[in-house]
Amino acid sequence: MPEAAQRELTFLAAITAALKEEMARDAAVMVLGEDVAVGGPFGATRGLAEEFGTARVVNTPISEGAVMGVAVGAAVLGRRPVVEIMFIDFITLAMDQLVNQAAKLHYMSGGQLRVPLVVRTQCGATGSYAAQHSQCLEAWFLHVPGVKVVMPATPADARGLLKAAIRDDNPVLFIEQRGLYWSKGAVEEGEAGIVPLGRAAIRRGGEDVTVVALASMVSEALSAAGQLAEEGISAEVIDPRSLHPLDLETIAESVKKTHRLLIVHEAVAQGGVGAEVAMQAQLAAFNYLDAPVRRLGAPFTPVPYSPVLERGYVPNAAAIVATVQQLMRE
Amino acid sequence: MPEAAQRELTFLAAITAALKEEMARDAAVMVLGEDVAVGGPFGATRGLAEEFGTARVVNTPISEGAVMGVAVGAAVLGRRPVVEIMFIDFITLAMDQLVNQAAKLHYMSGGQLRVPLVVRTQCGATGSYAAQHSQCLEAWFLHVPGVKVVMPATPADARGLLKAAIRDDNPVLFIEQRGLYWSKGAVEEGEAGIVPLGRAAIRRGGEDVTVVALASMVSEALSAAGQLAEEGISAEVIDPRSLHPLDLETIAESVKKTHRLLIVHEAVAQGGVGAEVAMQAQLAAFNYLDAPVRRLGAPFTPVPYSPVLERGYVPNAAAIVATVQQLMRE
Amino acid sequence: MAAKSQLDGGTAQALLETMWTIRLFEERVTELCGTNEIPGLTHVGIGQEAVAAGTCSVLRRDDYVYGSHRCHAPAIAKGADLGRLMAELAGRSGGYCAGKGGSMHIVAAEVGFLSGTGVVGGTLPLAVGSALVCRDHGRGQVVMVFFGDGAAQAGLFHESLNLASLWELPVIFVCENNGYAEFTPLSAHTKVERLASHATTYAIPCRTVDGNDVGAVRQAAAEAVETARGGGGPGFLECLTYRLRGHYVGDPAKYRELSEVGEWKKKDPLQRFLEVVARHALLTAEEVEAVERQARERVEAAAQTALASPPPTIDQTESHVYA
Amino acid sequence: MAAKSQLDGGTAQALLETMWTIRLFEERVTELCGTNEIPGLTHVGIGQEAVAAGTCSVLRRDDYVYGSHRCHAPAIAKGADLGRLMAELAGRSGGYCAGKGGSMHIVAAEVGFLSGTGVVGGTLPLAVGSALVCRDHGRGQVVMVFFGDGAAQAGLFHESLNLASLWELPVIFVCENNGYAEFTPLSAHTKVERLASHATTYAIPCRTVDGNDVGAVRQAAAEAVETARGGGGPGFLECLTYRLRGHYVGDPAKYRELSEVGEWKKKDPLQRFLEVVARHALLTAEEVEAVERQARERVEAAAQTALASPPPTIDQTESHVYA
Ligand SMILES: Cc1ncc(C[n+]2csc(CCOP(=O)(O)OP(=O)(O)O)c2C)c(N)n1
Ligand SMILES: Cc1ncc(C[n+]2csc(CCOP(=O)(O)OP(=O)(O)O)c2C)c(N)n1
Ligand SMILES: [Mg+2]
Ligand SMILES: [Mg+2]
Repeated sequence: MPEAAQRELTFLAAITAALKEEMARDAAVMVLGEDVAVGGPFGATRGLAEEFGTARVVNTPISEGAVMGVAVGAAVLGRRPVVEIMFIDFITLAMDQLVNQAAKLHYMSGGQLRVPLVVRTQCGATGSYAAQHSQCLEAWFLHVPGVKVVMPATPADARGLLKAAIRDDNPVLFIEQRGLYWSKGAVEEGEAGIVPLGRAAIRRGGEDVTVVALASMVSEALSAAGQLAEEGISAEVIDPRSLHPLDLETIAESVKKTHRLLIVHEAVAQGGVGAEVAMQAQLAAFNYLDAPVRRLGAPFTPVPYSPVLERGYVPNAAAIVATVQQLMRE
Repeated sequence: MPEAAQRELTFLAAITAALKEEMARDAAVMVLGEDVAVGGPFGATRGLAEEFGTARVVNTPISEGAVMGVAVGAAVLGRRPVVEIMFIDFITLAMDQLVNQAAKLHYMSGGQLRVPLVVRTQCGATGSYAAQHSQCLEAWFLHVPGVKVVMPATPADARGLLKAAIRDDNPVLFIEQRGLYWSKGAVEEGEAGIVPLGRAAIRRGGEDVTVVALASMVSEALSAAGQLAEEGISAEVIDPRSLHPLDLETIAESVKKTHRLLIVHEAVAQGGVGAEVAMQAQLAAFNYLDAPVRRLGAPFTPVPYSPVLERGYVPNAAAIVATVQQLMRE
Repeated sequence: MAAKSQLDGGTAQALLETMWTIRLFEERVTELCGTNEIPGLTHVGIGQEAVAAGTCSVLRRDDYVYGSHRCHAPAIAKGADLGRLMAELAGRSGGYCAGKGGSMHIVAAEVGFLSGTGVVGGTLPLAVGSALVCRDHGRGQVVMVFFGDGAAQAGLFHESLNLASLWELPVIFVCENNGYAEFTPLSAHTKVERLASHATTYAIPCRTVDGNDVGAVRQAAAEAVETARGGGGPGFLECLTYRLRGHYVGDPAKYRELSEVGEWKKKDPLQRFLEVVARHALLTAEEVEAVERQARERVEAAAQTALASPPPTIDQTESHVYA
Repeated sequence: MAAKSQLDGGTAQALLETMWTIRLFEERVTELCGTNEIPGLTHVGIGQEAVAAGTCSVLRRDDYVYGSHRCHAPAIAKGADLGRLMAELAGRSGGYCAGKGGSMHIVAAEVGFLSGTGVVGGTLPLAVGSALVCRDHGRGQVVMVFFGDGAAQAGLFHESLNLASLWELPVIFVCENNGYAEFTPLSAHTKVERLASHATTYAIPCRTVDGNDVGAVRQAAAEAVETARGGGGPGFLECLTYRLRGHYVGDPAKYRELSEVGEWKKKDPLQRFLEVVARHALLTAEEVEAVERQARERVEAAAQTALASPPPTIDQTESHVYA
């Protein structure tokens, strides 16, 4: 097999590439959202309208609820819509159509209808966008049967998972962390770069503690792992990539080896994905655990505006180091 | 102190009583929702319009989103609105106003505004109401800083917690499980019956295992505990009553005594409250645990319509017994 | 009533068949609710049959229909199999949705009935989305979506009208204005008396018609469908009608004056159409009787099919969550 | 332009003061964004000052105002303290919201500015709810809510109009129709050209006015406010205007023709009002100059106050989550 070609891309460019490739491959794929035909606020959809026309790259009014429903109504007739919700904070306006219609139609129809739908959205507290443009809400959707949830941490996964999501026959919530948009990484080209949903990536091997980190927390965890290594603590860093389906096996295997688990995400800790991963992991590996499962997330507050507060709000490598140190003492 | 008077009331009548009493006590309290002035579909607000007039008991159109916002706009000017969302499934249409506005205004305004708001809604899979009239979604709101979440299991708590919720200066989501509406119980009258948010109730003392059960699962847990007692397994049953704030202390104390924990709720297990309680409890009592924390919830599917499937879908005493037996073997 | 010339005998027979079928089906449903063979929250539209019958009579098989929570009538009018429909209501494995959907979630994909909804207004945007696909198919297909007067105060309604208008989609909004949302009259929900005026705001051609006059409904629908098929964009039909029964099966409906119900009973769409048929001699008395009898037989057969179908088995609970 | 008779010297001076203050404040904000003293997503409304200045000039101190994401102007026009406002934008502890809110979440409760919003359309229902309380207070208070043309396609907008109409509440909807939602023109969002026509559907008295003519805006607002104060129910004002800058500070706004921007520059509301003031000799040249100078001084003082205010301390993060 010839070696797959690689390019250095930003996360954003990887998203654009995935959209372009899938639109070229499958005429059923279409994009809908506010200003998507002019590239959107971050340029993720730049160039698509020029290439595929505005019948397939559809600007929408500010009507998140109905637009989500439009995508569902198109999906049941065979389209593969990729809807953009500009900030995940605004998905609050589309919850009915996503949760009550998209997620349930396959089931409620006894399998007659399918909803191959991707909801692309971005999240995260960065740049002082304040309380209504900064939330991380992925945890809600783990609780919604019928929806899959994906959260890539690298440009390669952004492309690979988005392509997989578009080809999936179910509603997939594809969450991009805004802080990662301009990060760069090698991206494999072609079909080889597709990343199937439900497979975690071990970002760094380790022996003493398992750190499961989501999206932008992966790089924080890696830098924490570097610091911890200097203290002689060997941390294994796992990026689950997809939250539902979740690759529990990889996490549990790691915990059985390290006997300690920390989950890190930017979302507020309470009610977050950390609790769910902890629940599943302690069930799978209880007898191997030498310490309670710990989690690290934002404090239980809305996202503050002031840069000083925002910086303190988002978990970082230092906090991970401190939590792991505590965990090692337990 | 004279003994508090008691009445035997249904859960529904207890709700009505709490609303009446608080409306009589405080002219700022008002009720809004679809058909509330004619009692609503289950009669929870019956008689209120006659007693307090339609300026305080306000029928609304089918506009859940705006009505939630109306309540917020009234609350910031000193009203204490109790909004009824007929089925929690429809709260999906009001998530923006609840999560982005109600929950955050106190914080975003640096404390200038307060939102003393109660959202009453009902939930649960019973009577084959099907996938869009049966969900249990309480877990979402544990993840929303600024909101409190209450889920009573008895008529006494329905009244006592609702009165406390109405007097609280924050948005409180008050979730009633439809299956409990016609259950009866003794209800204390007057101020003594108020139940402060954040205090769990131990419904049955036990030594071998702690069962934390929510809402309608409390009676299932009690009947399971009865059966388990015959096998010589002594189960302590805890009803947290309020999910945020959560009375972790009572739960942790119990686990330290019993060394085993099961959490039961009707909501689908994944991403549910069980995970959060498990997370907090294992952190607080890791060294006391003799077995992994277990949870029991509905399977990860939309709620099926057919009575046969619905019956199988909702966790019950038998499933609790089986899970505890398994837990005791671990 | 539309002039006789609009209706030939064949059309009259088809309309009568549909109306009788819906009426008898829903009466049978009501009985089966009474005996608990049909569980759940069931909304029948007895008294409103002319709306679904009239509108759907101008649709092609490859057109699509969405309903509201009160969706048996449009499903039947679009050609759904009565046995599978009844079996679904009874929560049986032979139901369209294998017993997982129920009364508010009927899907009969084989005949283009794409779904009802438990959320008021919930199918409006779906219809717009499906119409977008129909437009692109270029085969003249249209989408029709039914909703009540209560849905017209929901944000999704307005967003959906705007999108349909903006994108000029082949979707026909059919408002079954029965004057009530649950237990309160339209006047408690909005000051807008003619809901069709919302369509006017969006420059969507609209008509308010006597929804108990099946001929008038059919004619108005025919115009809207013709426009939509020809690429002329959406249409809006407000059908003034009345539900002769409660909001859901079991609702005693005490919130309405008996005199009001009495007035509307006189306007029963089925009786009115029978009179028209007789007056204009569109069908013979024997033909009319045969239509009713056959409808009754088909409904009864459907009930038998439904009750003979086994309930789903527990192992079915977890199938169809993901495709 | 409203007839001279409508405006006396005092009123002209007050309007000019407000407009200059808003303009200079937002220019200073733009500078401070450039030097990163103001972080985040900041929307200025340079070119739209006549809307907030004209409408709010007829409000009482005990009236209430809600803004959109572009909310500095109405906050200033309602009397917010410039220093606390600027400090909030700079994320300082002395800001109205102690640095927790930011540009889109201004609250100045002391003067009745109840909040902006980051969610387009998000404050519309809040305004309706506050108006319900005002109605019951019976003191003739009114609520005014500002929103853009883009918000008029949001479901919350329609639900809010219906509620205000149904309950006859003292709320005035002020649509700042600047022709764009982010990067796309109104025509890409709706076929409804006159957004005021939505109000007509709900029988809400409405006016479309030249939003760059502060006198016209003031006069139309005065009428709506008078009606609302007197118990006559809601009003709707569509103000046709234009933002001379990008959507947010930093947006190069390449999606608009330079010629279009040039045309609107000629209609700059501040310049136009200065001409009116001069033409009708409402103020002397010295008075006019003094207004500008004082506004400049106040804005500069506000900037200094803001920059002198310390940032919040980390221990503040967890306060004000619950009351
Ligand atoms: C979003 C939402 N809110 C409330 C309900 C509860 N509900 C069911 S039917 C109904 C009234 C609907 O009235 P209308 O749209 O006129 O339809 P009709 O029942 O008259 O056919 C209501 C409020 C619901 N199903 N969905
Ligand atoms: C619900 C929602 N959707 C999308 C956005 C992103 N957004 C911010 S401002 C804006 C355009 C708003 O246009 P308009 O209402 O005309 O106000 P203007 O910016 O012109 O003042 C959009 C789409 C948002 N903030 N909220
Ligand atoms: Mg109705
Ligand atoms: Mg605009």
